[in-house]
Amino acid sequence: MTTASDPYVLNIGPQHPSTHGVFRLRVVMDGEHLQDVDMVVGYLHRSMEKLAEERTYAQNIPFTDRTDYLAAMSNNLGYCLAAELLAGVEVPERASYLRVIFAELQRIASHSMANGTFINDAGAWQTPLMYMFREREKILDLFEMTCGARLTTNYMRIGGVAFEPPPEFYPAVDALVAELPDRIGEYTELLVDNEILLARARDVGVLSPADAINASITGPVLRASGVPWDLRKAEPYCAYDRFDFGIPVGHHGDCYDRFLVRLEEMRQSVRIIRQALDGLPSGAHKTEIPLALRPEPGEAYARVEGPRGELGFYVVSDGGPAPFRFHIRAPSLINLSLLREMAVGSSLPDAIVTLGSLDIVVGEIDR
Amino acid sequence: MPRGPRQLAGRDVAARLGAALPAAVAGATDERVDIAALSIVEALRWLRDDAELDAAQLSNLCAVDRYDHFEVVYHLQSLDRNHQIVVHARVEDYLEPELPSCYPVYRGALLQEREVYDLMGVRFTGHPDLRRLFLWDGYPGFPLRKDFLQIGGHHPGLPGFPFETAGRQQR
Amino acid sequence: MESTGIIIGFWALAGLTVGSAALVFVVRNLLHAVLALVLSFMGMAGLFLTLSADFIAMAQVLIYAGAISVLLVFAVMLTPLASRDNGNSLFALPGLAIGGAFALLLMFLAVDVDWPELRDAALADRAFADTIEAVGRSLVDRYAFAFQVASALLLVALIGAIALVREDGAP
Amino acid sequence: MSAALDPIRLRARLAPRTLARGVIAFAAFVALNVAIAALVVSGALDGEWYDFRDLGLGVQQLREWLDEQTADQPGWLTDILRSTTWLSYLVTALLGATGILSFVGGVLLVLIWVERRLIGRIQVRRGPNRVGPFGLLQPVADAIKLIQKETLIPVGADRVMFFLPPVLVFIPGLLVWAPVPWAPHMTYVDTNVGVLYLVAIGSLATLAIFMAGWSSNNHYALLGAMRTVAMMISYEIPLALSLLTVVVLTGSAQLSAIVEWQSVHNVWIVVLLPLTLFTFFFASTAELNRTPNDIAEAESEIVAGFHTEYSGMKFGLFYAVELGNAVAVSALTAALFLGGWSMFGLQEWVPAYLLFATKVAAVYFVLVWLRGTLPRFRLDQLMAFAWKYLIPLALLNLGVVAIEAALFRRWEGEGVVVLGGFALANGLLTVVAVRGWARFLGYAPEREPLLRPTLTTGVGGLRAVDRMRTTR
Repeated sequence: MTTASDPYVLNIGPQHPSTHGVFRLRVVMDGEHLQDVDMVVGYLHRSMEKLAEERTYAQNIPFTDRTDYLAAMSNNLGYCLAAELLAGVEVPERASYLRVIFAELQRIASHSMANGTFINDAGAWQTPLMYMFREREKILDLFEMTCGARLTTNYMRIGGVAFEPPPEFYPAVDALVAELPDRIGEYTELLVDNEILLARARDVGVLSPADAINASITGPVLRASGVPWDLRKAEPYCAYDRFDFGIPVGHHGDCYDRFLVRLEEMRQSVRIIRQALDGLPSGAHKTEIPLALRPEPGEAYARVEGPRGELGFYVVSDGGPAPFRFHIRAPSLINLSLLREMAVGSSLPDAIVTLGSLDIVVGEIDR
Repeated sequence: MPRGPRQLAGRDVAARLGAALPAAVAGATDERVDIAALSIVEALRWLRDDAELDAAQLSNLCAVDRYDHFEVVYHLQSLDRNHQIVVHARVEDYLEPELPSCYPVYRGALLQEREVYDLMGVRFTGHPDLRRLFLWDGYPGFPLRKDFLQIGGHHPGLPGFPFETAGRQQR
Repeated sequence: MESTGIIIGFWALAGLTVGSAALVFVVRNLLHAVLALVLSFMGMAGLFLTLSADFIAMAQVLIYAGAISVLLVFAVMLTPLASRDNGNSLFALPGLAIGGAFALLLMFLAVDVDWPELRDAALADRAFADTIEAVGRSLVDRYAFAFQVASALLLVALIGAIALVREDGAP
Repeated sequence: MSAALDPIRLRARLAPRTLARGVIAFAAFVALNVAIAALVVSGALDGEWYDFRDLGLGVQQLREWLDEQTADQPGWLTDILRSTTWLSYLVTALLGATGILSFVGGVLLVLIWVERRLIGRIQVRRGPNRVGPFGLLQPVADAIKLIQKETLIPVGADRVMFFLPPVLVFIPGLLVWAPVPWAPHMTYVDTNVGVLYLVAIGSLATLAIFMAGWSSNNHYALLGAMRTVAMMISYEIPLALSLLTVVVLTGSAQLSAIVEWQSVHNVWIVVLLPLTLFTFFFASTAELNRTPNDIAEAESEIVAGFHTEYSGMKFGLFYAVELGNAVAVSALTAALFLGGWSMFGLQEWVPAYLLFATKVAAVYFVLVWLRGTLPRFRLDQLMAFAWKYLIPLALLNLGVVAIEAALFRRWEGEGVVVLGGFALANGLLTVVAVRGWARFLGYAPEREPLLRPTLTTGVGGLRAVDRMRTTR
């Protein structure tokens, strides 16, 4: 005699506490176990790639803020690098350093959010999230101080950065950099050896290095699988080749490793910021470029190591003032390639934890 | 022609690829390799498995509408050798664009090919799950095509910038 | 059965018990029937309370209303087509006959037993003063054998149930 | 510089006027306490109805007075009821019921605030502080909001079954307070099957929760309901076993008698039976649906579990019952394990119910603390924990304590020595059993060390992975 129950369809989302946005998982379940997973996205689709074809290169910078709204600085940076590569614009030294500082601050803010929500998905009642929001809030204050916006910063410019940070920025960032290692130590104490977290996240959502590489997975998820790949080292843009920092590499490729890798990356980012602040050269913060950039016909693909992985911008020019084609390689979307393989066969809580550990941002998935 | 910092010269890659698969190479420039549409899967598989080129990861896949044909652009990268290869495949048929899917070679193409199909309308044959990704089934047209919502004779794209001739914008 | 309050309580509880028991086979929805059964159990627990049998009343609530009913609910939920009504059973008539016969037997016993004598004997033993101790003592003393046999039976039933539902090869 | 050390603020805080006010308030407090102490020492209070240390005395004397009044005047009502003491029964029953209802109602309102403030503090934020002084009226505002809200009934919901559960859940939430001993004479129903009564009442909510989940016609709600039922069935066993252990030791299932036993022997049961407290507390947090065991309403997984579809005051009732049950468990823990109202003689001086309430608050704080700190278990882990870990431990504990209880009955005269020996033995047993049984079940953290991410500076693909594997 067997006891079998009929599979049923469960819609996780579009509004659900753990989908981090308007994202829907259509799940076929047998009891608590997942038999099939299908993701339904597009609720936030704004067709930015099309809109960008109607705007000049400089006018497209604010769009990039709104793709990955948790890492606007990195998106600005990636797009500006692509436009600079296409148009052959030189960037002053000081601007490169400032870009590094802000991109790394953004990485800390984004990883705080990712780790906090991941623990939330694992069931903690908001506490780690609130802790990490505390630091993120300070970073956003720094952004506000510098460019007036907290989330959609629109700070980088083709040829540099928009503004010189105000004088009060430097003591504030010094204080933040001084206290961040302690704060990260706090999270480590609270969470890293937590038995419940270990029970929930270890050996859940395992991704082998070969699979991860083949499925175009990048960023902390790839590194957690054991692949030492970081564009800041592999293809040092801005001034990353001048700083001393390490790439954290996980060993099991499970959700727990992804969490640890992000935590360690926050520490490394602090190191980078400190070095960049110490070596910040003087000079102009921006190259003057023509208002309407008309690059030669051609194409350029520039990429940065965003908080979620390889953030690439593919820009094609036909010689006009607007890009002929503008494509964003969205790590959030591509990291979901193997979600089905990771989730099917596991139970609902495991799938939720796996999804949380991939750190998706729906604005970037849908664009 | 600009090139990414670790990007291999297209001609070198084309030379090696042509030695192994002569039919595959359709042309090459300094920055990219053009590959015949029908042999794209074999070419990508060869590039992936070749020890020297070692294109282990499909970094980016997108398509460009060139008014009379489509170009599907593959950005491949080798993690061990730390270089990048740009591959173009030209899809001639503008009305019914079709290209073999590279999902058997790169599983990372799963969602990227779906995205290209959804927004650009290039049909990837052999893709295991080719459905629209962002838009719903039955959505009329493919938004990223240049002729999408084209109003009588108006070409999409920005003709010129308003203050361009007046010199720099005064703050 | 001395005070009027107790008498009122008895009739109210008896009405609840019998009424909800009747509801069990009148109601069409299987799950509603289970809940009516639970109500009947609760009424019975109340009846025990009017007899000053507090331990048995609590055991009734715990075991029948708390545990057995949940098992019933589980059984209903795990049965395919649980939402079907519970009418049209083949066993309706035989069930009614057996139930009626059982009720007649109980009525006969109730009329036939010499209640006052039993009550006086029990009162003489002070059995009602601390029922929990009396029940405990009789379980390990006078009815020890019956108790052990009952637990052995339950254990066998448990193992049998596990053996029945175990799928081959399941861990 | 932090605000606390800011000299300007410090000076402002210690302004002479503020200081003087503080000194006066402190002096008044001390004087009041001295006066109370004098009153207690003088013995003027002993046994009188105005003895604030035991409100039960007043009720008792009221009853006796009423009995005296009605004894000589049999009327028609007394004839019908065949009892002359009906009036005192009625009055005390009403008094007690009113007391419990107002207490539970008041405590719920305050505790919603307390819990949110505490969690706020744990989460480095302030918590509700806008409505009323310190935000104290926040729960009232919430309640008004909830009452105003429309209660939505999903299409396809079973209407009757959808309406009943919030009420049915609330009833056990109130009933559970009946046998709680507040002070020597302050117990509403001092039944001698108190512990059994608690287990029985505790099992009633299961069915109501199941009804809520089933009738909502929602997959999330049904999942939550099934999880609840599975978990409650599992955790009732260790819960009942640990309660039974206490009963075996004290020889009574009457809650007031258990507290009395602790008072007489001048010991808290937690010292004697730490393992029992462990199993009891874990099992009851599971029954309470609170983090780390809140799988029944796991927000990140199944939205809100069985009450996903409930809105307005129906949701409010579920929410209130959840808090109320947490307080009830705190009260039981305090009564059964922390000596209840007894405090090594302090209850002669301080009102016993205040001592009891302090202990309840302390246990409740631990519950809030747990909730604010820990992530959640998975369903299968939780079930495995109950069946493989807690139940064997509770059974072992029950066996050991049964032997100890028999020995204790024999050597009652030696009192302190015997109890001290038991405390030592049971403490040792707890450590050995908790760790040993975990080891036996395969818990071995040192065998598979946690590998922290390694830091590298080179990049690479699969070949680099192999290289790193071989060098590790």
